[in-house]
Amino acid sequence: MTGVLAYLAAVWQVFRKDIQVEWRGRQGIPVMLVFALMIVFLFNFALQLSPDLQAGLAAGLLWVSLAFASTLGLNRSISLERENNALDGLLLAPVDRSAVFFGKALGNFCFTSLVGLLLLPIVSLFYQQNLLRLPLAAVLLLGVAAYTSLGTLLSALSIQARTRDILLPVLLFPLALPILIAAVEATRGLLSGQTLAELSSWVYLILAGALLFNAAGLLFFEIILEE
Amino acid sequence: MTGVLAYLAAVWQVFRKDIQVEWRGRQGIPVMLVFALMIVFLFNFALQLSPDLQAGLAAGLLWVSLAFASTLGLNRSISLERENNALDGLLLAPVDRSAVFFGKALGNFCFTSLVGLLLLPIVSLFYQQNLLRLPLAAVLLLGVAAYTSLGTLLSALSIQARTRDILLPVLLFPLALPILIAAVEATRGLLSGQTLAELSSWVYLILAGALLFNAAGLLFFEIILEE
Amino acid sequence: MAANPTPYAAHIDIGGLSKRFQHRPVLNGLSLTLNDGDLCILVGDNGAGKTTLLRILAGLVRPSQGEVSVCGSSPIGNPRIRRMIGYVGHQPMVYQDLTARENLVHYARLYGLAKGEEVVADAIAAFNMAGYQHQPVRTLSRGMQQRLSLARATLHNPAILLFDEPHTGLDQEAAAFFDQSLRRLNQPGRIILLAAHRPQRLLTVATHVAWLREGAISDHLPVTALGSAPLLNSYLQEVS
Amino acid sequence: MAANPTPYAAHIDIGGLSKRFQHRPVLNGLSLTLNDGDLCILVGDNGAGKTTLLRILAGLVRPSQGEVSVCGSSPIGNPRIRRMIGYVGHQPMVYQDLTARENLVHYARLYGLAKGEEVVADAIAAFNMAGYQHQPVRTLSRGMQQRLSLARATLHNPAILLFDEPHTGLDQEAAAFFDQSLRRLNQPGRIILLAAHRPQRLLTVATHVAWLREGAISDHLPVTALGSAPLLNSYLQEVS
Amino acid sequence: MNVLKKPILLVILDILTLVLVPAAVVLVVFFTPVEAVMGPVQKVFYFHVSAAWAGMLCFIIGAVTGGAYLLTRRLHWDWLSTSSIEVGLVFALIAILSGMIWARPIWNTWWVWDPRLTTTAIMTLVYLAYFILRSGLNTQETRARLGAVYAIVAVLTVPLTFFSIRLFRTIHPVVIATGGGDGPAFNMSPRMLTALFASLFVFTLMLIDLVWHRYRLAQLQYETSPEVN
Ligand code: HEM
Ligand SMILES: Nc1ncnc2c1ncn2[C@@H]1O[C@H](COP(=O)(O)OP(=O)(O)OP(=O)(O)O)[C@@H](O)[C@H]1O
Ligand SMILES: Nc1ncnc2c1ncn2[C@@H]1O[C@H](COP(=O)(O)OP(=O)(O)OP(=O)(O)O)[C@@H](O)[C@H]1O
Ligand SMILES: [Mg+2]
Ligand SMILES: [Mg+2]
Repeated sequence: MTGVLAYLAAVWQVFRKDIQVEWRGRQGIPVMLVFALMIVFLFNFALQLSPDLQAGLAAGLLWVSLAFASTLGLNRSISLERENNALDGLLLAPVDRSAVFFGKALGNFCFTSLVGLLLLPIVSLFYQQNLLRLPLAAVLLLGVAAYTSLGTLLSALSIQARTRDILLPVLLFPLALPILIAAVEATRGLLSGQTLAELSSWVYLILAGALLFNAAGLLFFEIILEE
Repeated sequence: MTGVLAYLAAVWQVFRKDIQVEWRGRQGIPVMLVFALMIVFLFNFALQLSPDLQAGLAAGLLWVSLAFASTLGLNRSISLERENNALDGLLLAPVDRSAVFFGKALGNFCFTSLVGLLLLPIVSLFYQQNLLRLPLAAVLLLGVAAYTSLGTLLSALSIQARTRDILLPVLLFPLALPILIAAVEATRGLLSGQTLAELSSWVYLILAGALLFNAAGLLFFEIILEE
Repeated sequence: MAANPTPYAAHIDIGGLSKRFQHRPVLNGLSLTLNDGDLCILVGDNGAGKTTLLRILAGLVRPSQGEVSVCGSSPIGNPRIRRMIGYVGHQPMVYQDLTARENLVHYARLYGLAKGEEVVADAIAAFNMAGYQHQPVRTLSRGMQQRLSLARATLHNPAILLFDEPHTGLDQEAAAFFDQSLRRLNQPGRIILLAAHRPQRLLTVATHVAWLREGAISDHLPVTALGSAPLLNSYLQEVS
Repeated sequence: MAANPTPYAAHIDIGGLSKRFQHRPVLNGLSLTLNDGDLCILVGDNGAGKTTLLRILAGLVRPSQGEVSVCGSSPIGNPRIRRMIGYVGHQPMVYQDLTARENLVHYARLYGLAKGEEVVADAIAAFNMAGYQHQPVRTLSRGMQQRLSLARATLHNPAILLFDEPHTGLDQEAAAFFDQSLRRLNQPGRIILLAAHRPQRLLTVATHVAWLREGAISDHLPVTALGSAPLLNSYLQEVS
Repeated sequence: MNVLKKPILLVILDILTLVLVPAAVVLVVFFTPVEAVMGPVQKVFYFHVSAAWAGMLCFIIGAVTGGAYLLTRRLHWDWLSTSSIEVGLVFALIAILSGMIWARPIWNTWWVWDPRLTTTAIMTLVYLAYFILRSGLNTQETRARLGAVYAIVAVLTVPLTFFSIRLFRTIHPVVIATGGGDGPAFNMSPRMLTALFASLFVFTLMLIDLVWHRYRLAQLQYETSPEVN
């Protein structure tokens, strides 16, 4: 019992420290948000998406921009640990390394989902769709949970490579693609009036991803981080 | 005269060192290429672009994926200088700092345009368009030159910020958008059978960008890099 | 930094330890035993493998071969053992954007220290960091960061202390204070292993000296017995 | 490292130099003149501003106020002056992925050294780096990186040498070699300014000592005159 | 301290602005004709155009004063530069919001992906990024120096936004054009023109007033709070 409490305390402490750093700089979230907005605009322009098509696109653009923005957040979250070898400090601490994983993943989840929730009204406005619905927010949170836990795992892999600054997206995108597709499909379905129940297969897919990736973090984070 | 030669020698030496690092790791260019391809696929999936539409999209996707991939390269190019404070070493050297700018920009130009040229046949294949044409390659090189020189300039800004790892795209994308749009338009025009002469206004826009951004580098790099 | 940090005796036992990077062996069949109460100075040329050895003992690097036991268990993947280790490396291992104090509080919480705030306040006072405790680490000078790193590593009063060139960047006053702390820290229930290049100043504090040469410990003897090892003695005295 | 590196005399003149970070003054009306042939040791507590002063002299940091002249010009934005400066900082300033030798060759080319390859080969031999000259810097130990940094800074035989705690991480042999080099480097036509925390070993080599205190140079005198400055003398001797 | 004292010129400007802004509202509401096709919504026009104008002017001032900082290295110029960019950002947002309010009844949507609208939005993002950049930098001097460089490069988006209606095909009308755009424009009566120029003038006054206040705030911030960063 005290073991579980100590474990949760460790998760909480890792998470809390990330919040503290973010609060100190107040940079990560604005950067992510602006980046997401930028992608929405960039694509519209560069791909000259035709107006009639745009309704169906809202879901796709929401997730693509969120995925990119989230990658920035993931990168920052791990590069924070790299400077001054702060990660070694975490590794020295008498806490399970999987607790470090969950702490980092929790932080990433919070930042990305905050950005996602802020995106909803904005995308609603620009694409004449009402994305401000509860089931949609639920799908968003679930999708972000799956994406960021995978991302946290892979970011720990990527910083050990020589190209650490740029490797993460290359590792993350292809592996996250099923999750992203499922999330886009579920969102699109919700927008076209289907209920969550009708879209349950997509939702289960995302849920399975979230569980799997967190399990992978639990199992492999220790192995990934030893030198 | 010897002044000019020494200047060019410095540009060449900065450039050569970047090539050397890239050659040693053989990592940057593959990562960029894979990332660009990934974006092409990701968008196809996530945005469910309809097949009949795809023809017109080839130009947009080419440039969007190239822009993202290039950002990775730009980030790596500058983070190389940051580790171990290698940048200070460059700043101490008895060379004009604008020579450092041109050296770095040249390196970035080469890497990104290599990736761009490699993308041409691949995108051709996937979108049933022949992108392997000389004028198109010319537009590609010109667009990349403008984009990477702006990127080099901004990357030197971004590393001085606390969020250095993630700031570059937020600074770069909106400012580069005009160039990207012009490049997309020119490419699209070429694909739909227009000649370069007919598209001259776009080409001039890109050219103006390339000149302006290089001039900005010449003028401001010294100022940007002093502490 | 109270007395007797662990209920049982501190102990380090290394047998046949090898570490290769690529194929190049850095440590090659190294054996070393440190007993409760030892304050052992680790000397050796640049690139001898001191940092590698300390990182292996801290559980940060997995050995290629051989046995490493810290208080009876391997330090790899063992939070209970990690709890007993304090390690000061070449890097300060702190967060640039947090202040000195916030970093210490973070570590205190991570180690689950009961009176975290108090311990941190003590450490700040001890290492004379009060003047800049609220500055972000980013803005601290090298010596200030080194003090912070020392404070961090000793915060949880560990039984095993691993110091990698701890005097780096410290000014006279801080270095003297650190030497005194060493004297205070060196008690039953604790082992201190300290890598240093100019250990002369420490010879009055230390109990043992170990010489890392060609991947193994070529000499390991009490400071009092230094006279009987002319080679090591001359190595230590080379320049003073 | 041949004789007389510059046709004219080396000279450093600092007048009323201030440097503030935010509002906090670090240097505050500092004045210091160094003349041709000086080897001046800069001492001061952690956070006194030694690194800041050296970086300003190297042209890496712009002062908030005051005059800094190195051989007659400001070091900021002046490649001709930069050519005459060699600076060793807390970081090695080399590329991780290149080997030690490649880094040196890169610098030799950047400085447009005529016999680059030769100079590099000499430096590698001098700093005893032959054994690992083909290893990427990433894999070098701290002391090895410091040697590389020293080699890099002296490669172009500069008239002004700025060393920030150059002994950091060097083993006995390398430190002794560096002290000898200092003796050799200290000639007419050159100024050496060296920040150190434990300068005792250097007092036989140095010509001057400067004490940085509260943002200004409180004492600046020849080593031979140290006897007449009891405060500085006791600061230097505090612990030995 | 001396900075606390409000300059007399600023007081006059305050009063002028306070009087003239309501006057402009009154002028627009009561003295301009109701446009035939669009009805009363069209009255947004005067403020829409004025806000867009004021925003762009601010960005240009920001670039020019940024350049002045780089030349002189006096922090005053930087305060002026950030102040005008901050005020410009507010005006740009007003232009977008008022445009959206106008668009809703006449284009039947809040937003269309039209080049003028998109470039305006992107210009806004460019200047949002300016503040993100600044907030990530650690000292006054770096903020000033890099902010100035960025402001100068960023000002390129201003002419681009301005001329976007000429570069691209768009449904957003061209007014100041000599050749005229293809968009659905309306004919301006002399009274409309007068009101437009009046509100342009008032917005310009307001801009100067706001920038001045923001400048004083920056100055006070510098003098009073030695922000430990
Ligand atoms: C820098 C940015 C902008 C400038 C300089 C600008 C300028 C103008 C001008 C001069 C007109 C009057 C045209 C005429 O009467 O012929 C106008 C009309 C209009 N603008 Fe803007 N505008 C800007 C941005 C926007 C934005 C961002 C929006 C929407 C969100 C917008 C929505 C409109 C609408 C709906 C009209 C009326 C169109 C009509 O008469 O059919 N504008 N704008
Ligand atoms: N990641 C690595 N990859 C390859 N070789 C490495 C790596 N890390 C260390 N080495 C090599 O291991 C050897 C020992 O390094 P280590 O850092 O342990 O030396 P050290 O005794 O601490 O030296 P110093 O006194 O200079 O700090 C060196 O030859 C170094 O090149
Ligand atoms: N970027 C910065 N921002 C704010 N303060 C800084 C910055 N860099 C240095 N300082 C402050 O300037 C002071 C002097 O720092 P400096 O590194 O010059 O000291 P030092 O004499 O080299 O100390 P040490 O002996 O520890 O290396 C310190 O108080 C430090 O906190
Ligand atoms: Mg070491
Ligand atoms: Mg220092």
